[in-house]
Amino acid sequence: MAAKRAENNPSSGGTGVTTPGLAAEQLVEAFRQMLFARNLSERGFILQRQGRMGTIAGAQGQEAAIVGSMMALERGRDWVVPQYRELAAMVYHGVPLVQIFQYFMGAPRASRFPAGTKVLPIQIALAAQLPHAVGLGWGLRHQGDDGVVLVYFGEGAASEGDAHEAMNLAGVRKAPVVFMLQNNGWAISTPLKLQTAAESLAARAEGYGIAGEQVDGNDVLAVHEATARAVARARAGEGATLIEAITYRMGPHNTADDPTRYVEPEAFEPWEGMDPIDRARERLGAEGLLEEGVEDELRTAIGEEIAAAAAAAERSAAAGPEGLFEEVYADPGVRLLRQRSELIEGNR
Amino acid sequence: MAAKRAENNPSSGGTGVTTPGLAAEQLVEAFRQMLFARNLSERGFILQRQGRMGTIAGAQGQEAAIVGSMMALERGRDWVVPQYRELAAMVYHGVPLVQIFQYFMGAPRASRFPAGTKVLPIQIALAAQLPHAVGLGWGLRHQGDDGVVLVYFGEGAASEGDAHEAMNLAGVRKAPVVFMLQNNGWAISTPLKLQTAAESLAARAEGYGIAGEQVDGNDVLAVHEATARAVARARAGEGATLIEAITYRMGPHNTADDPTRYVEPEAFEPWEGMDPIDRARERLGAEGLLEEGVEDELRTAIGEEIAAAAAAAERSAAAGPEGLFEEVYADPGVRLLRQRSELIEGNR
Amino acid sequence: MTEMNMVEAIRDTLAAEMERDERVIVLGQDVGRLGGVFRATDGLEERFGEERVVDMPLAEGAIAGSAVGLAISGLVPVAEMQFLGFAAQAFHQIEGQVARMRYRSGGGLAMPIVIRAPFGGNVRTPELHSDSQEARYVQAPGIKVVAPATAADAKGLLTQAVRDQDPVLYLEPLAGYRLQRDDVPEGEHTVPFGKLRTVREGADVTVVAWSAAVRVAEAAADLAAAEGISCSVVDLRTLVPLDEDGLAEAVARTGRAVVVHEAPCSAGFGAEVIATVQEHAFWSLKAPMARVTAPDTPYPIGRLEEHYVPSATRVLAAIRRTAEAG
Amino acid sequence: MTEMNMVEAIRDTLAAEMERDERVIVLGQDVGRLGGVFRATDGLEERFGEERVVDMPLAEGAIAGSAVGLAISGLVPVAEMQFLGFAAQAFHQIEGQVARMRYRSGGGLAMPIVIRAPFGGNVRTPELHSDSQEARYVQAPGIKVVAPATAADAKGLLTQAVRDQDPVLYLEPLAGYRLQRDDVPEGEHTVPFGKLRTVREGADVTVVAWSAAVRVAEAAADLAAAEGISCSVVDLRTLVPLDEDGLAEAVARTGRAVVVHEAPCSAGFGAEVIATVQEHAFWSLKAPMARVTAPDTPYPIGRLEEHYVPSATRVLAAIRRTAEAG
Ligand SMILES: Cc1ncc(C[n+]2csc(CCOP(=O)(O)OP(=O)(O)O)c2C)c(N)n1
Ligand SMILES: Cc1ncc(C[n+]2csc(CCOP(=O)(O)OP(=O)(O)O)c2C)c(N)n1
Ligand SMILES: [Mg+2]
Ligand SMILES: [Mg+2]
Repeated sequence: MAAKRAENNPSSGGTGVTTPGLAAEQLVEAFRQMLFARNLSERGFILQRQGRMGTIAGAQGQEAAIVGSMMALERGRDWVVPQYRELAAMVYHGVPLVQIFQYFMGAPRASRFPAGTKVLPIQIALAAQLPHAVGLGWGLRHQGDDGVVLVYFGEGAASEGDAHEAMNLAGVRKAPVVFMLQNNGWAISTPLKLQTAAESLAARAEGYGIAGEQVDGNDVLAVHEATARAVARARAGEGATLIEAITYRMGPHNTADDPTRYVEPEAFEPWEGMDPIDRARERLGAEGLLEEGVEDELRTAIGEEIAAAAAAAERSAAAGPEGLFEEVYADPGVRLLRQRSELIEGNR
Repeated sequence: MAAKRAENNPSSGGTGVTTPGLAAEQLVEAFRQMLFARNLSERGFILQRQGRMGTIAGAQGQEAAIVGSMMALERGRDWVVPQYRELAAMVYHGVPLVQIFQYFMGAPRASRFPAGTKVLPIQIALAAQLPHAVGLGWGLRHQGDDGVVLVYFGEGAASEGDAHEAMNLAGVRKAPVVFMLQNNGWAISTPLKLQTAAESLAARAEGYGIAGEQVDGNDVLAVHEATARAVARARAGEGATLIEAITYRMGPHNTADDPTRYVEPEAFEPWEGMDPIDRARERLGAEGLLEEGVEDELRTAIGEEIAAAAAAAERSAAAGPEGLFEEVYADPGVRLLRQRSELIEGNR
Repeated sequence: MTEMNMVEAIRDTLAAEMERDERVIVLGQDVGRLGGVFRATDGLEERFGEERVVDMPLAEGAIAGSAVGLAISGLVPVAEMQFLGFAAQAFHQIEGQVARMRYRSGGGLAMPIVIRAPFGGNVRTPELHSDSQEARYVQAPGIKVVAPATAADAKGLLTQAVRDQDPVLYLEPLAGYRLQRDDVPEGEHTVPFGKLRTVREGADVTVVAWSAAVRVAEAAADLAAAEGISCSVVDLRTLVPLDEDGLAEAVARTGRAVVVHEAPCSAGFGAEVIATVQEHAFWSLKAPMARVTAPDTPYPIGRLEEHYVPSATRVLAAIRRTAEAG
Repeated sequence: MTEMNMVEAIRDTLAAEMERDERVIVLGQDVGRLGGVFRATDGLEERFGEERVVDMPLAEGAIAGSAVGLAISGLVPVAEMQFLGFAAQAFHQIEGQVARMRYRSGGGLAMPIVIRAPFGGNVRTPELHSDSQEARYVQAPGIKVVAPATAADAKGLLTQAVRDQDPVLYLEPLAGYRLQRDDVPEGEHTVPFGKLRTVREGADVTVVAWSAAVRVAEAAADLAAAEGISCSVVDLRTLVPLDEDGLAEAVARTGRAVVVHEAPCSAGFGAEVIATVQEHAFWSLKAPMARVTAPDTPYPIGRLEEHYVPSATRVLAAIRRTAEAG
């Protein structure tokens, strides 16, 4: 299975896939979700700058890759395993928005999602979530559940041994997993050319006996279509797919990063005019799906929703030291309970 | 760079590459080396059965892959990084045979090779030697040394994260490394189909931006040729190559293994008549390079050399407890020295 | 009661738990057709099929890491690391993921995972196969660390481990696999975590050990008895959770202690035993507690291991010193 | 003397060592153009070029593993792990390869490798970034473990580490990176391994710490002094090699000890400190030695870290208890 090349990323100079994969109203919803993702990133940065939240990584520039893929899953049936930029996908698949903010505000239990939510918590060791996704998909199939697992990772994370071990295992076990590799050109300050000499990361699929394809990651329809194909394949028992979504990080790595230290301005040039939101808006306009004023309404509603969730998260209770001991073990044992009471008393 | 397919492994039913890569006398030497490798394995098994040596893994069936590749290096200029079946390559590149036996007899310092020997010790964690090989090649080039590093590993080890990380790094740094993947069909009892769903492991090269090729691993000339090409490429600064030598483990995994527990007899059938030594002999015969009686002479001489080395190794001194403390640190410090004297006294 | 060795006890327990609960699946290198390099899973694939007894690709990280996902899917994975030394390849998954997923998810995701791994010396393996590295897992909050010394405990603790809602690193002493046979209760048998086993009672010195070192401790206690020194021997059984009260009491009764383990001395679990005892029973101590351990050097090649692994003679010497001190 | 913070001291030392010895090369994630996420390598790439200051692919195993090969080729690699918590991904290479290659090769292959890694809490990082995991490296014979607490020691110990023939894990306290400025000797300055630093002398209780905990110990000692309890404070500086004589003497002088560290309690290096002291100075002990550590739980999210990381208040409470006991 050779990897397909995207025809429409800046380096190959194309102009976008035209096959429609989303019905008209879904397309509007995808646009709304992209606006939501953008606003969430922007709000996160503001709150962090105001000292109201911890470090956060934004999705600016990657909204099409995230939204196009997340919408190819069925909610309540399929699973999402995030890296850390895919907050919109987590929310779309059932994580309460307030918990997203609680997480970045450092509140305990923020990653305990409502029962039945098919989303794993953010975990921070790059690529370590990939074998989890494979085990999860394998386990679902073992139990006759036809859910599919969509796991996100970056081109940096793809260099980790875990990525290799996971994709190879997925091949052997024909696990129903979609590996969504967002190649945004950077791992913090490390550019793609120092990350790998490969011309295509999707090409790795062949070495694992799974399907692989490159897609224009800034075209929400193209991403949706590729993911939908991969989900169908996985659902049908045909195994995993590696999708390399070629995209670009339009902002800093995260709130702690200062890209002017390492990015030459030229690096951004080929990506000018590739903003996935602009591209989606154009498409909607061309197809007559976005009436005058609708975008403003969407933006206002999204802004309010996000502001309300952030405010609610800030109101959530302060955490006492007993929080340290919660859910470390189902059954903590005498020693930990003694440490708990000593620590709580020692702090009084 | 797409991987070339071998035309002549049993699964594709070919009959062997015919391009000569070794001059006539080198071909005889290759044959001798293969006999040596075979004898060394057989002797190892006997000594282990007699309780005179520890566990050892034989090279039976893989002599062409080992000898063909090791002879494509220049002695004293290039480096060998073994997995554990490549004892013949270690000896060819300067490790005294007696030290090989000392290693398996559990003698201390058996892996301290004479100064200038460009061979790394056997290390047991699968695939962990691969990043060493990359660092070594990179470091040589950094210092203007044009040596090439040949590193061996199995198709089982290839599933480890270290293999991925190493090959990707080799691509980025254009390290002068030849990754010699001996695909012998088994990792202890685990057959290839449970190891990976990939049809070609050489295909992984593309995902790292290095050259990749499959070769008939039981054809010493084909292996030599492929390796020589890869060495030339590396020497010229064109970077690394992954060679997948398709071969077959003709014996048990090691002296502790009982393959009748897991191998169906049919598994061996396609490999009957593929013994690399038989194939080399045929070729030598066809080219009139092996006179009557020469093989017997070679076998006798090899047998004597190996027996003498084994005997010498057995005569090497018994190890006292101070051996535990040797070369743990260049500068052990007070605590370790105290432990040393306590342990030695405690044992008196 | 049936007499069996530890490998047999482990195998039978795995079979019984797989029979009882179809969510239990076994995965690891060579655990299927071969039945494991030590035969601890012998016959399981034949009986439960290759969907429940799974030969894995050679990647320890993927074994531990996929176990996390299998557990989330609702299964109970029992993963084998072929040797504890190679669990280092999966260390990031074990300490960062297996051990923390419950905590990370605020209790939303339980991790009923068992990771079985043989370890320990005196069996003439190549490097890395015999390393005793239990302490590093004790420093990974969220996982329990269990180390049976007898076949009966192997059964009781493994049964508990499979049923436990928390991840368990279950350490099997290579040297005890076949050597030692003892009586194992038939039918259901669980041993609770966090309760040490008093192997014998004695008046003068308390010897503390776990896993293969328990036998060494017993042998040393025999030798000491012949010299008129009466030893208690306790087997900790589980390092996490630690029976700190039981431990402190056992040492307090004699006021003297010798801790024995195969791992190197520095920052080995013996240090924790000593620190815990002096925190809880300082005033009853009559002499410095001694450690008999490997030196701070890598596990050596074959000819040296007799010097490296604590022997009954070395333990006896420490018992003597400790009995006489003060 | 120049006043500088720890990041500056580290950066200057790296530059000086690279200047002195062209075999020294720096590698790690984002160490080049960016100068490291904490700027510890800032300016080095510009000065020494991208062949000597190398941005590596995102694979910790390959960073540690290639360092082994670089060392064999004749170079002196100084590798950065972006955070100690992510060195777990390279753990098999660090403990199984970096630490053992000299031993494995019978001294034929030296491993003059430095692995730098920031760690420690109170800086509100996401999970895994702040974990204190020094003890697990102490249990990996063959590597030295160094943990400076001041900018001057950061310089002196790093200089020593780069020149040392043995591999060194060099731990940098995140909290101390910028916070703390102190006088750093100009020019050549090395601090030998295995010699603790007496931060202050006192009569009643000896407080033992390393890395960021030293400042906490000092603050607690100030509070104790105000209550009339006089504390010694010692900074171990290097855990391997451990200055066991210096440590035993420092505790023997007061007969009372409190050990402070950020890692979880069980099997943390504090246990080793206590075990070592009671082995060497048992008869001078007047009270049980206390540990002030994190609990046996994962490093928590932001809002909880003030409860998790030992504070001067908690250390003071332990000092009081220890001073009063007996
Ligand atoms: C194992 C590990 N190593 C290092 C880090 C620190 N780190 C956080 S994000 C990042 C870069 C990730 O790049 P990539 O995978 O391409 O994702 P992106 O940020 O571009 O979305 C690094 C090095 C980490 N979190 N985990
Ligand atoms: C990291 C690691 N895991 C497990 C083992 C145990 N082990 C030794 S050899 C082997 C199989 C290796 O298979 P392969 O790489 O194909 O090499 P081959 O033996 O076929 O030459 C295994 C699992 C090991 N040595 N190292
Ligand atoms: Mg990226
Ligand atoms: Mg093999």
